[in-house]
Amino acid sequence: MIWVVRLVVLLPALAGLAGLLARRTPLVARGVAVGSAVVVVALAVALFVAPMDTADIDSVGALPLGNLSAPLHLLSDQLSGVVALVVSLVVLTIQVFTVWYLRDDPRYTQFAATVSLFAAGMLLVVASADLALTLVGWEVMGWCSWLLIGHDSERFAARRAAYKAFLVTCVADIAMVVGFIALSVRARSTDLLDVLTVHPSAGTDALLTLGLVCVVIGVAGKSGLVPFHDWLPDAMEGPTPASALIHAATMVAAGTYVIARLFPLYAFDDAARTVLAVLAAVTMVYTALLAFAQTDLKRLLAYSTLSQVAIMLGALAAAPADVGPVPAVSHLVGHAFFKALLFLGAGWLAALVGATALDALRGRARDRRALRRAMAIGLASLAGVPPLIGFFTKDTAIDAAVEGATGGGGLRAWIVVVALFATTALTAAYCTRAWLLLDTPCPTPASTSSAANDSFEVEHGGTRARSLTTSAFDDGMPLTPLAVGEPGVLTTHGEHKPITLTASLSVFALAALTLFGTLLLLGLDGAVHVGVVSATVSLLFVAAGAFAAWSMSERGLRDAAERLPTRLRADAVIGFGADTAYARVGSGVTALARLVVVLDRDVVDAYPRATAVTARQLGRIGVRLHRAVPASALLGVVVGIVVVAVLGVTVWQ
Amino acid sequence: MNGLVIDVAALWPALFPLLGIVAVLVVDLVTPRLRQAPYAVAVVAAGFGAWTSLPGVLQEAGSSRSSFCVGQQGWFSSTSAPPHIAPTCFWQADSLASGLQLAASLAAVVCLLLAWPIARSRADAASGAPAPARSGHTREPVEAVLLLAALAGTVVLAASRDVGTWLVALELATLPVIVLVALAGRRRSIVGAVQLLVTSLVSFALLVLGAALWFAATGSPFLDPEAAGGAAGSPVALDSAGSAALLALSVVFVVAGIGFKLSLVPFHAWTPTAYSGATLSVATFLATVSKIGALAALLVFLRAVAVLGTPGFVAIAVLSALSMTVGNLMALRQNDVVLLLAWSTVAQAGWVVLPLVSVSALGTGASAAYLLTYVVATLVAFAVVALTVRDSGAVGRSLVGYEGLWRRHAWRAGALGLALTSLAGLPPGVIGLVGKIVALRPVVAQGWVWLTVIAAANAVLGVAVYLRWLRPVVTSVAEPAEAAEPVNEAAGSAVVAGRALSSPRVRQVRRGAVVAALVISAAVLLVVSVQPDLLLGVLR
Amino acid sequence: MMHLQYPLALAALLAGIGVYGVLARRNAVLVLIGVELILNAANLILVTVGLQPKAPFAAGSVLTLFVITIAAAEVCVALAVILAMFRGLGHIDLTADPDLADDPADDPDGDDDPDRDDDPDRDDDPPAAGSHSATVGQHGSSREEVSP
Amino acid sequence: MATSLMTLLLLVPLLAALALLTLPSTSGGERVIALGGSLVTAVLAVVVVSGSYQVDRSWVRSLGIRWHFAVDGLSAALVLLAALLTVAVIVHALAGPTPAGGSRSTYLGAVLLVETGALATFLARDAVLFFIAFEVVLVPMWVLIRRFGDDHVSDERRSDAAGRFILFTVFGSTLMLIGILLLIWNQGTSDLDTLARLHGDGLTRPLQITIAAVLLTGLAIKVPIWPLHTWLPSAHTIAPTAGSVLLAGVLLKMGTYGIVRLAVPALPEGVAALSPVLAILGVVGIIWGGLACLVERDLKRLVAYSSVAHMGFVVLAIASGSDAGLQAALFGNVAHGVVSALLFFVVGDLKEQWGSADLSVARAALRDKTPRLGVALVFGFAAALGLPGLVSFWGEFLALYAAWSPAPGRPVALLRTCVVVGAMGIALAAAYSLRVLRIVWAGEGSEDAQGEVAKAVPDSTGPRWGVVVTLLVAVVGLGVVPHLLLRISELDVVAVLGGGGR
Repeated sequence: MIWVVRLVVLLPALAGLAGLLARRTPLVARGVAVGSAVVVVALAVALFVAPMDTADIDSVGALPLGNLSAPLHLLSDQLSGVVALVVSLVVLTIQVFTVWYLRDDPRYTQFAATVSLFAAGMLLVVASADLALTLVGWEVMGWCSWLLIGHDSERFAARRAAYKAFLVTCVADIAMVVGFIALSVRARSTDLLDVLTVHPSAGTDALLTLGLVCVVIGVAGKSGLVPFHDWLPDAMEGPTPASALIHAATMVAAGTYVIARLFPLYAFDDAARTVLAVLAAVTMVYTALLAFAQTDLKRLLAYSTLSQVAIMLGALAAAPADVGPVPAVSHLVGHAFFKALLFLGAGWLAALVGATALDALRGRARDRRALRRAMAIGLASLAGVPPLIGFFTKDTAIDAAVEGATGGGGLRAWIVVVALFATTALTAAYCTRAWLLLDTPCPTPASTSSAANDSFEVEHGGTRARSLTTSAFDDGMPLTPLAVGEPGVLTTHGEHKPITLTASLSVFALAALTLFGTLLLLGLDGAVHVGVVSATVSLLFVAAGAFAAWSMSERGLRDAAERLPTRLRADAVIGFGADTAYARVGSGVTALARLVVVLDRDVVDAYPRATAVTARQLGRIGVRLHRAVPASALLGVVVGIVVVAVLGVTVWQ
Repeated sequence: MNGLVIDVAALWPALFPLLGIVAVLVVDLVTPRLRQAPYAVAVVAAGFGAWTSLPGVLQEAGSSRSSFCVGQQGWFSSTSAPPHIAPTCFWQADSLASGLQLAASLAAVVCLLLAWPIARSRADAASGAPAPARSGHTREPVEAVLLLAALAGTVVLAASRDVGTWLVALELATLPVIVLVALAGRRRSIVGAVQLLVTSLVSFALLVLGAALWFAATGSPFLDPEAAGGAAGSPVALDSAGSAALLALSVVFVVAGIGFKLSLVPFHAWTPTAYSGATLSVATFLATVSKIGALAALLVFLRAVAVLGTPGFVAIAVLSALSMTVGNLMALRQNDVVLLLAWSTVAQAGWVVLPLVSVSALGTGASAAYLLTYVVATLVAFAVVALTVRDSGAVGRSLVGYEGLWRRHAWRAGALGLALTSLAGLPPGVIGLVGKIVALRPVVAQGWVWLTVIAAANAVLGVAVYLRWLRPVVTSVAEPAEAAEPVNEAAGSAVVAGRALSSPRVRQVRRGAVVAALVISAAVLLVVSVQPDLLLGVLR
Repeated sequence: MMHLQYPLALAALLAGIGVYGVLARRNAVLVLIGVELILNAANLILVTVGLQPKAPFAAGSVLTLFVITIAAAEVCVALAVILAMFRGLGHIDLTADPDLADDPADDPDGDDDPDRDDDPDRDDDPPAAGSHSATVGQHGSSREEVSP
Repeated sequence: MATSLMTLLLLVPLLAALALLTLPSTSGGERVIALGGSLVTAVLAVVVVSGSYQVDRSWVRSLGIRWHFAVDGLSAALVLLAALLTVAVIVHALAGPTPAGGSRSTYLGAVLLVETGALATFLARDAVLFFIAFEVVLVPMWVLIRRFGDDHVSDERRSDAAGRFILFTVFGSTLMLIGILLLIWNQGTSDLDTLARLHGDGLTRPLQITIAAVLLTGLAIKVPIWPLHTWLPSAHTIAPTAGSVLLAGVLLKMGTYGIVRLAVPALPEGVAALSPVLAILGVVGIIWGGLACLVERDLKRLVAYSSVAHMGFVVLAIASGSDAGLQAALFGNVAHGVVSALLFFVVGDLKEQWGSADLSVARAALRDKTPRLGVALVFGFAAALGLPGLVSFWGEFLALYAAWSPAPGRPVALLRTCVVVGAMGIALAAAYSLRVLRIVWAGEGSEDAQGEVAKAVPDSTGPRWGVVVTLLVAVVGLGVVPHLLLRISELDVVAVLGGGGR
């Protein structure tokens, strides 16, 4: 069994390597990618069914580091079993879907290999019982996300989005690294158990708080909490399976898992949890609002991911110590299924239509029955409609938060609870809006004109951001460029290709999981715990939100978001200038870098150069002074003797 | 009977050059038309001198080969001399002195080989016309005699232990060289000789003043620790402090007086002029044997005062720092290799006296060791220059003449590279590096931090200097001309002139002796680079 | 002891004058005289100190003789070189910036060129003989204005 | 036999180099001699390392310098690195055109001489011998830069770069010599083991600080530590591929190795007192190098500046003074050696094809057209940004860890601040690495490239690709199993800090 845990991590990594080596033969690459994913699912099932409850599985052996113990152990328990299974399932469906989606892409093999590696990174985070290993998996995911988002490297927007994604998360990872170091220094060990068992001493433990807050910041980067949230919508420049992978079960959600693992420490540290609560609350509401205004289906889903991940983190921030991290992980699982479903569905739709802009997709789902149903299940689950998995997991999270709030969690928990309910309503609203748009076939002439108007505005906004970017880009420094993903960008993949059976099956599998996935969670203690009151209230909010969206859209005849003020909406589409703010930071750093280069050349290096010049000048002067005049030589002799005599007599002793 | 005990065996290193002088004169008298004969005799004499100094080198530390010993009980009783005179010798060659003698003799051999003339018949054939009857008769024997005389002076200097011998030997080592410089007969050499002359005269006068002060301070004509230790009983000084000051004054006068011979700044001005004016072999002699003589003289004096402990010699430190810096800075601007070597002599002189800031056995030994490394490397460099000049004429004296030497004459370039890296103190010239270590050791031990920092900076400057020469050596000839380093204005004309002077035809001049000189010196350099102990062991 | 001060003061004076002469005179011969003065100062010290009964071997007097001898040898060489200077450069002014430019045909390394072994006379033709005598004449009139 | 093996290890490359240097340029034997020499050396290095041989004879008796070479945990990895990188360099050089400026045999000879010096430095157990060995590499490296340097730039710049390299380093090593002499004078021995065993006994604190300051300043130039780094970018830019690889992969290591070997064990208090300065300078180097890379236009210069940043981590680790810190420093040292070697091989190949390494020229993307070089570049820069799972991660992570919990008596608050700032350096590394990849690999602006530059360059093939793959394997392998390296140095690090000697 121990080998199962190791293999779960090792196999995808090897598959990634093999995929790279098999670059020239796509068939082999496909086989390796899908095959390994299947095997990993099988292994994960084994772990799920029979978790070992151990955290002492050797991976590559302990690092010999003197007084720091770094055993690099892996673990296996119920929690890791569930998450590993979910991850592997999602990865499998994505691999299968990708075979179809990127069938004409010359870089398919690299893509599939990267997905495998990505999965390995996530599974390493899941199975890791060591902070160092967690960091490894964490960063590997970041790197793979760069590769995946930038897959279409011919396009400027893709290159930029990848750059932005990696940089933003990397900046947050500064805190992550510092946090992990702070935690392991406390325990003199990077081992998770050691770190957890060094309980805070009486009173406050500054080092612990610092470490935990730093980890929160690191998580905020990858999970896209405000203010790091803006990379994720841009990351939609990657192919849709990549988006599904990043959003559904891996990178974005990994933060939840990491904090869940460290939950025993967080439970004792109010300060760190308050930070988390505030960040999560702000993010879930704010991004849900932004999601409502989006004009692009993928960006809408991206913002919804931000919102949903914030729900998980909110649950972690608010849940009482005895409830633990399970509700958050539970929502992680639910979200993984329905979000993967939604992304693959969106990808399917986009492949058929050749666009992801909502305008272009309008009503396109209506005449494709299977796809329509899949999208309906996904959106409903996202909105939290029972009995889909989204309802259960979200309400488990809400219930945990409410319990925390009523159980002495104080302001921190109440903030989360309020935000959760608001988000519930907003989620329902944007889901309804999206569904209405996808499902309402014939826009009225009036709405067309308004849509045109609207899209003009958006274009306008986009152009504005663009021009800002190009000016920053002109100087050859690709740090600052930014362009908001243009609405209605045409994907370069799979135009009007008939979907293959396997690909559609993968979508259906996800739909099935969305429908019945709750059953999986029953095995995890406390994973499904729906409070009657909270469920009722949240259902009311769902209904209200859905109704509001429906009424705003004039019964689906027009886009609900058009009712927003045009200006506001244009700004919302471009994320209220978050990108510009990032760019400002970037250009600030670039300016600093230029300063450094100037200093390097004109200050630091000035001394050696000045020395050289001085030496040369002195030599020149000396050559000029030195003439073969005997008298001057005599003068030198006499002066020298006088000086030497004076020095000799006075300074002798 | 107690009396002046003379051990002739100890004197052979000095006697052989003197005998050589006589032999040269006799040979010249007998066969005036054999141009090479005087040199052959001189080489043999110097060689024997070297050979006979070997036993002195190999003796164990502490002992010395002495001659002209006096002071045995009873000898002075008949005279008015005070009875308390300690037994002493006028000639004491310990291993350090013998090492310097050996080095001087060997260096003289190399110099003689470099000066090796062309056979008369060949010369006539080459010139295509009979040489003027007047010329050629006198120069070779004169040169040989003068070189041997200077060598004899140097050898005696190293072993001398009293003021009289010391002064005479110093003059014997100096005056012939002045004549040798002038002997080249060109305007440049006369200028050099004049400058050398006046500098040496004034310096010598002041040095005599210093010697007189020594006598005044100690009341003893012997340059030995006992005399220095007895300075408190000086006839003129009123108190011990005044006596110490007088002694110090005498020491610095002597240091300054010998500074000219060592080319220390500010007594250095003659160096470039004389080097460039003299023939290459004489310049080599100036750079090597003369320096050994100067240092030997200095060490005789300093070892006498070493008994006073290890006082801080600020004066020497200043001279050393100045010499290094000025020498290197000036060498950095030279495009004429002889001038470059001249200024490098100045810089290296700074390194030579650097360890003397600590007047201890450590310091004197280090100084001598550094000098020897310098001498060996310089000999090789001069030999390469001589060979190159014979091959390619005047252009061999400028840096551009060495472009692509690596490709043309790999071995010669290798020897030059080894010499230059030794001078710069970089491997593969390990001996130069070891020399640097040796020279810095006493300074560090004395805690002269500012001086070590200046030395470090000068190590860098020195590397820059010698790399300027090494660079054309390793540069490929095929490189475009404009890529060559831009010539500075000061020396540009000289280079242009040098280029114009280089005759297109490669002159087939016999150069066996020069090659032999190069081989000998390079072999020594190589061997001591591999096992520096061979050189340092000389100075146990 | 007191009586030693006077000769030593005289020696200091002599040395000072000698140094002044060395620095102030432009004529090589006069510089030579300055040097002799310094040497004599040294001699004076030696003789004075040598009067002390402690000095062994009558060292003061002996060393003085040595120095005198050396000075004589020096003067010989010095005069020879000064003569060569006069023949070669046409003057014996030590403050003049010497003209180092040799005849272009002149090989800087004369020792290897069989053509021109040693012929100092053939070098740079000095100024006309008349000018020679003129300078000598001026020189002789004890003003150290030296031509050209 | 055991002792002669050690001498042989140094003699083989030396003799091969001499043979190459004296070989007439027309003969074709240089291939065999160079390859054979380097391979034999590599085998000997492996044997010597695995058998922990040593040789101890007197050499310069009058100075007390012993011919004392031995291998231990601190040096084993570096010895192997030097020997194996030389093989790689020679294989790489033989598989392609020789840089203009001279014959191939001279080129290879200089490479082998550098190897000799590096091996001797890593093996030397006598302080003075260490210094001498330290200097051996200078002239051959100077020849490599001066004579075989980039022939697209003016002779003036080549001369400047080569001169800078050698003059800076000579200044540093002379200072180091002064420090060594001070140490020897006060401790009475030049034997490094004895010095380590004395562990600063008998030296007063001010004296220790003085000696340590002199030694560290001297070594800092070689490392190079900010602000003494300005020789590095120009040297790297101009040097041919072999020069750059050896410079980054081997020569820079001599500086940090010197600190660990010479200063840390012999002058514990002095180094401890100076550790705040070291830490600050290291961190400034990290940030400085990272920022400079953000706007640098020359790819080779960029990699050079990134070296400054990476060595900053090593210095920070040394400043921590803990055993984990020394482990991190040694690991980071080797890691940087492997990664920068890989990068310089790739970048050197690119420069050879492109004619320049200017990033502001829009060129064809490597990604699809030149996949091998592309992949190597991606891995190289991924490692440069400290991606976990690749070799440099462990060095940097452990350095930060060690600096967060330094040895007792060091300024914790300062070092922790340094850790935070240093961690920002990781983000900077990510920024510049991705910047390069975005431009070169993904082809930023390649759609505008026209004419000659728009053509894809030929991909790496044959032995050159083999060299790159080997390094790739090392980068990944050591990243996954860092124990391989950490175990080697484990015991000795404790010994160095505890003054145990061995």
